[in-house]
Amino acid sequence: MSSIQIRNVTKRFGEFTAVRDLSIDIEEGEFVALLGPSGCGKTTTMNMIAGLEDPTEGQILFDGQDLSGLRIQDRNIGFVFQNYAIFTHLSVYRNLSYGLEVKKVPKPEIERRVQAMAERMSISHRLDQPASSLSVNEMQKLAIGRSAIVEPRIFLLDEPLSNLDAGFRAYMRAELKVLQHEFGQTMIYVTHDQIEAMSLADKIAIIDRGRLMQYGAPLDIYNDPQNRFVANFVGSPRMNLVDGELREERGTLKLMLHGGAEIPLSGKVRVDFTCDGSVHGGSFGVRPQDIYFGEKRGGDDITMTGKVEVLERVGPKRLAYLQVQDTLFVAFDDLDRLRVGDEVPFCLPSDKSLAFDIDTGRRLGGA
Amino acid sequence: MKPSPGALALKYLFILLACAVVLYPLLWMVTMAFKPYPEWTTVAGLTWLPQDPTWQNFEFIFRGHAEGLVVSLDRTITGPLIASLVTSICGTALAVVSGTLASYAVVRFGLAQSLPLSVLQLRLFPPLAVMIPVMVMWAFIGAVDTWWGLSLIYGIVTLPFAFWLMKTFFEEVPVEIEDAARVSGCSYWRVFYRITLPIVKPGLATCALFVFILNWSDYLLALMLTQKEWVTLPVYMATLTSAMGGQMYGMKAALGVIAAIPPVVFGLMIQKHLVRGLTFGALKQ
Amino acid sequence: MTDQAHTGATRTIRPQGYWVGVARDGQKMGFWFILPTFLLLLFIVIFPFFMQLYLSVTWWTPLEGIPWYSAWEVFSWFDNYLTLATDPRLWGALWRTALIMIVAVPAQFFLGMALAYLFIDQFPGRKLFYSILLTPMMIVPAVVGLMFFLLFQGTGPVNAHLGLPADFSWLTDVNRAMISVIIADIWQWTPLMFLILLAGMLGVPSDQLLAARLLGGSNWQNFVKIILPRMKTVIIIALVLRTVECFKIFDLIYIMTKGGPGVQTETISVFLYKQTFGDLEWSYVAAIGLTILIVLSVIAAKGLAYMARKQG
Amino acid sequence: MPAERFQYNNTMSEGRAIEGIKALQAAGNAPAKISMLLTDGAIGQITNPFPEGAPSAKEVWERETGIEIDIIGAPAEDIFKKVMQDVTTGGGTFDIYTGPWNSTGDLVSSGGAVNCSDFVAKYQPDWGAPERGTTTPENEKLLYTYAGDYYSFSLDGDYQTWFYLKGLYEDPRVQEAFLTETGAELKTPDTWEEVDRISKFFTGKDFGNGPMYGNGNLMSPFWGLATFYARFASMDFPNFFFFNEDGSPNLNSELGLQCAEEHVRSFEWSPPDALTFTWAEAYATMWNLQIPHTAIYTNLVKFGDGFNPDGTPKSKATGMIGSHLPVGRRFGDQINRRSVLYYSITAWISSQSKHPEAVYLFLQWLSSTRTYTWMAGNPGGYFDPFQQANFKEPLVAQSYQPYSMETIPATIARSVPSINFAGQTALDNALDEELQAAITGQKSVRDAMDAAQGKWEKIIKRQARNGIVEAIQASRATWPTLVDPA
Repeated sequence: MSSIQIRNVTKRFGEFTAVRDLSIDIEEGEFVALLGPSGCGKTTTMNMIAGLEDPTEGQILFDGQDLSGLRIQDRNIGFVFQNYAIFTHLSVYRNLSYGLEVKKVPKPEIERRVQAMAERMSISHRLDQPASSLSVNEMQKLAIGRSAIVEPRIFLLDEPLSNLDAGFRAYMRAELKVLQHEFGQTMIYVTHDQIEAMSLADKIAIIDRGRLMQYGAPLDIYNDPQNRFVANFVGSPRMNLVDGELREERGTLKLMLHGGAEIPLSGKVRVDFTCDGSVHGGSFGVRPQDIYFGEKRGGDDITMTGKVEVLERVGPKRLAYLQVQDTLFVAFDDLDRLRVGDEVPFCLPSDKSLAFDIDTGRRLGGA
Repeated sequence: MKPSPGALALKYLFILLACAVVLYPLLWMVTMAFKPYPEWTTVAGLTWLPQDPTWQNFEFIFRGHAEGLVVSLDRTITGPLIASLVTSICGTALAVVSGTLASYAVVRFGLAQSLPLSVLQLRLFPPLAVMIPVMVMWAFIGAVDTWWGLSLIYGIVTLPFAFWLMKTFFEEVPVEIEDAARVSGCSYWRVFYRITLPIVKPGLATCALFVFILNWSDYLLALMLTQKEWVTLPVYMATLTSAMGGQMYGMKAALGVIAAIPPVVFGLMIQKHLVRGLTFGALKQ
Repeated sequence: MTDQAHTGATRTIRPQGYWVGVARDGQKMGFWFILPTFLLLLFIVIFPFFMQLYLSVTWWTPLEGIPWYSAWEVFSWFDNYLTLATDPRLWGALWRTALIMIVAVPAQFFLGMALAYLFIDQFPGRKLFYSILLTPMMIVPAVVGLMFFLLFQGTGPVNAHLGLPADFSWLTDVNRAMISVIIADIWQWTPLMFLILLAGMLGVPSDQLLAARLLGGSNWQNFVKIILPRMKTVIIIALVLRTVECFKIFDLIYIMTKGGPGVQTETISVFLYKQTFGDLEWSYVAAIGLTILIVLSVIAAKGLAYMARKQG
Repeated sequence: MPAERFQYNNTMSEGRAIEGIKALQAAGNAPAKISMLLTDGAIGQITNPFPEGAPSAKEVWERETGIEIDIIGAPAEDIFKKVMQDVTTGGGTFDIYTGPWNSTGDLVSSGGAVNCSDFVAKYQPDWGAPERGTTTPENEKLLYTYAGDYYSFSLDGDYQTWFYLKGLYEDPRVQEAFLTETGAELKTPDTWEEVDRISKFFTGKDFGNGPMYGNGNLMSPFWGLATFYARFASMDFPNFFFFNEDGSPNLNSELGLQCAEEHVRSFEWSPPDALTFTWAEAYATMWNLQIPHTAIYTNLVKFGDGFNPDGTPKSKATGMIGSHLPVGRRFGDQINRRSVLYYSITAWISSQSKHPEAVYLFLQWLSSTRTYTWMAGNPGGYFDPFQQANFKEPLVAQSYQPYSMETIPATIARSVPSINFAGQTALDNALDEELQAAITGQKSVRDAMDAAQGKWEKIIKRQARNGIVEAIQASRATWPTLVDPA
């Protein structure tokens, strides 16, 4: 079990820069997700942690120690591949025992640990069978068990759930969380699925085009995204993000949206937008569940009127798509009383709305 | 995880050593082809590059005589060169055409499931174990020392390669494409001719080059089934001796260079597919 | 997802005979397609078999002065087969053929394996080195024979480079002639092993290798436990292929030494050639040829049955 | 025709041949082309113009008859394989085969050669003509007939003849060293014992041309048999036959073993590559002054002694070579000097030829004493002189050096035939393999000769029904009885 410090790491492949100046600190025993769209550099980051790739610049420290001189096989890192990389020519037992065998662990010890691990992963009944005969779900368990059995200092998982069918994925998600607690190991987990990340990780590192966008606890990231990318990427359904130009008219600051609509700004969000005088273009963000219909609940909340375009059922609730001029807002119809075509007023809560600089994507004001 | 510089250096050392071993005989032959008589042996000292480079050896084998040489040749390289080309090409055509057709029928129509192995067995036996009957047969049909007689045996002995190579290529053609064509009313022949063949065209070319190399490389069959008109290059090369000089190393080397070029060039062209051909497609790529 | 991701195969393997029984016109075309190959096979199998069977029980040679089909006049029962069983020259030739196989094939295998191992990953110059290393197998064997004939002359470059005197003979020395021939064979055919084994090695999924390394296996352990077992089929193919071809070896030896000195490098093919055209013992050669055909067929059948059982 | 001496008219063998061809042509019985399989080193003698300014033999023939001669070359060691290939496959590629004289028996019994007795009777070649043809009537029989009929056309005289480096032998330094070491005077050897003594002496010595090897005789497979047979024939007085009257071989008899021992031991003094030598490499050793003496084909001199047209010496040995009578063994006050006829290029008419008579006439023309003498002088190939007319011809003497003009006919008179009957190839190969095994040390001499004896007995047994015993007896009758005073 180790802590990991990623210090200003850059990785270039020829002309292409996969990771830029990335710094992340991972505490001992933490479960960290590397989250980002495909091609963002998260897998490269993980490969660098594992030692499969060397950083072009910067360092990766394990408990303050640089392992770059160490061969991969001496690093003691658990790694679960996306397609599990099960040794299909060996039996399940030999798959589990491989990491111990090569370290010359005594036979009885191996036997004991393999049995225990198989028990834990509930694949004991298949121990003697060829690994190639396993189902995908069992392979997943085997892959995790095979890495866990050698008690690695950290545990890396590359999109471990992406090949599973939906039902098993949900089960496995819960299982992973339990396992992480049981092993108590530092785990790093690469995914492009924010829900997985949000539900599993202690901390999430959001990466876009090789850059770290935000690093923090899931809720912090959800509530307090530090830039427009994160705000947009995290949360389901997505946050409403409308872009426009800031204009002061008769003492009222308005965000003039493309297509004619406008949002009069007031309260906290107005303060946010004005804290940097150089900003002219802004992006206004509000999560669908924060939008409400009916009476204004707070003095600074902003009232708008829109036409219900579409109603979409998502679980027990309905999502309403509200058309304001050319701009579309998405909100939860929590009272279940809207009808398509209705012209309805709705409110944007000022203190829960977020302001971003449209040019840099930076969050304005905020906490 | 770059390998350590030491390991890398060792790796290059090994590879360079292997390349040197590979190139050593080749280089000696190639330079020998350009050496005049006094440099043919190392008696006068070992020289890699010809001290006095000359085209004499090539001139001699192409013209039958050369400036400054008493000996002359009754037959120049021209005949054997043409013989090698004609018989290799015709043998290749025979093997590729029959192999292609048969492998298609096996792959698509499931006919003659034992054929693949029977064909393979053909390659198992030493040709010399069946040479006497073959010679008698060839004599009976008047095929000894004819272009078609040699082409026929070439076609037969390289048939296994053509058959298996084409089999692997056909197996890779998605059957859905052919199905689609079938559904739109094409006959089997049309599907084969218009759809499948164009798809496997690169494979066909590979196969043809590969079989050509094999035919071109033959020595034994030509040694036994030709006499004068259709003697091929390797046979001709081995017979180059003279009354006074004994072995004509320089000329032989020149011939060797000429005989070696086509297969090496073609071989490098189809490098990627060589492994399939040599393992009769048993190794999927 | 069964083994697919692990063999790296991305294409779907079509069932043999996909269109079986689809339509009669299809079957008919298939018949015509197979016919040429079938005829060629029959042509080269039927007559030779019976002719050899016939000749092998006579004493007929071309010196007889009667045509071969009248060979019954010198019917000899199984005399040729008896001779064959006790002919020291034949058994010597077989033994030497086996010796070449025993030495050359493993040497080619280990060298090829070592080279293939060096070529698993990318490095600058890989393509060039790869092409150079493949060259020997593409060269006409007769030309290879010539090259090594030139190299191993007393006054050739090998002696000059090794600092040996010009009278240190290779091709005419009892022991060194065989060594020279084997060296030539290794030179020519190691590339083939290299080619096949490398293809097999690259077929081992790289993530499994990585996984093995991450689990702490050393390069050697991973090679033995992960790479080698996965390459089993490829290795068998490579070894069988070379062994079969080695059994037939002729061109190289005939051009380098003509089987000499004495019979020191006389392999079964060279022996048969000399018997056929030198001693003109055709009926004897027929008996040997037929025996070889039968023995090889039995071995092949057994081998294939074994493989089939292994796979099934 | 180049010189008066080679001119012929209708009363001569060549003229009769040309007349015969004309008659055949008139009757529409002649081909447009005759194809000839020929040892590749001999081609030049037929195709190269000689002497200066004159046409080649081929040109003369083609001009006179209009029949083209198509020559296909093959290496001397392998040519008979090609012949048998053509015979057995019925290829019919060639009208004329050439090959070793020894193979006549094999070819005849395989039915590959045309019996020319009728043609000989009809066209009267001058092969045995007194003063011009073969040295003796027996010699004519030996060279041109088989089992009483004419099949072969001799185009060569491969009687192993002794040559030595006269310049070296006469060098006082060498003489003195020899005297000191052996206590005897250095002179050309008369017996094999002396040959071996001289060989032993020269091995490893350096007289200014690098270290020498004492034994220049051919020891290699195929070619080395000639050396063995020559030594073998002289083991007893006057001859030691390869076979007894009843056809049983003499190989592992006491004398046979002794001969084999001596033969194998002489390899100690041979150049190390000797086992790969053909005659050409063996010649080179003498031309480079590496060996003191050798019994070998006579064109050693033709290609290595004398001067090139541009005035340069043909080899280092130019002017240093001499020749002497064959060696033998001393029996009382007599010496049975023996040499052997081995290889000797011989032509046969292929039984598949469609125009045997026309082909016969070409061969008669080519092998008759005038044309042949003319060709023998031509330096372009290795057809060697053997007819009496040859030795009287200045152009031949110029090629083969005057000193050979005496010793070659004398050698012919003392030569035994090597093996020439059906089964010859198998017999020679069997002995050859065993000898090579002994030379290379894989077998003891006794084991080797026992094995060879066994193989020979078996072959004889199998060939008995083809009349091999009769052929052996006939061959014994042709051995010379001439012996010399010591």
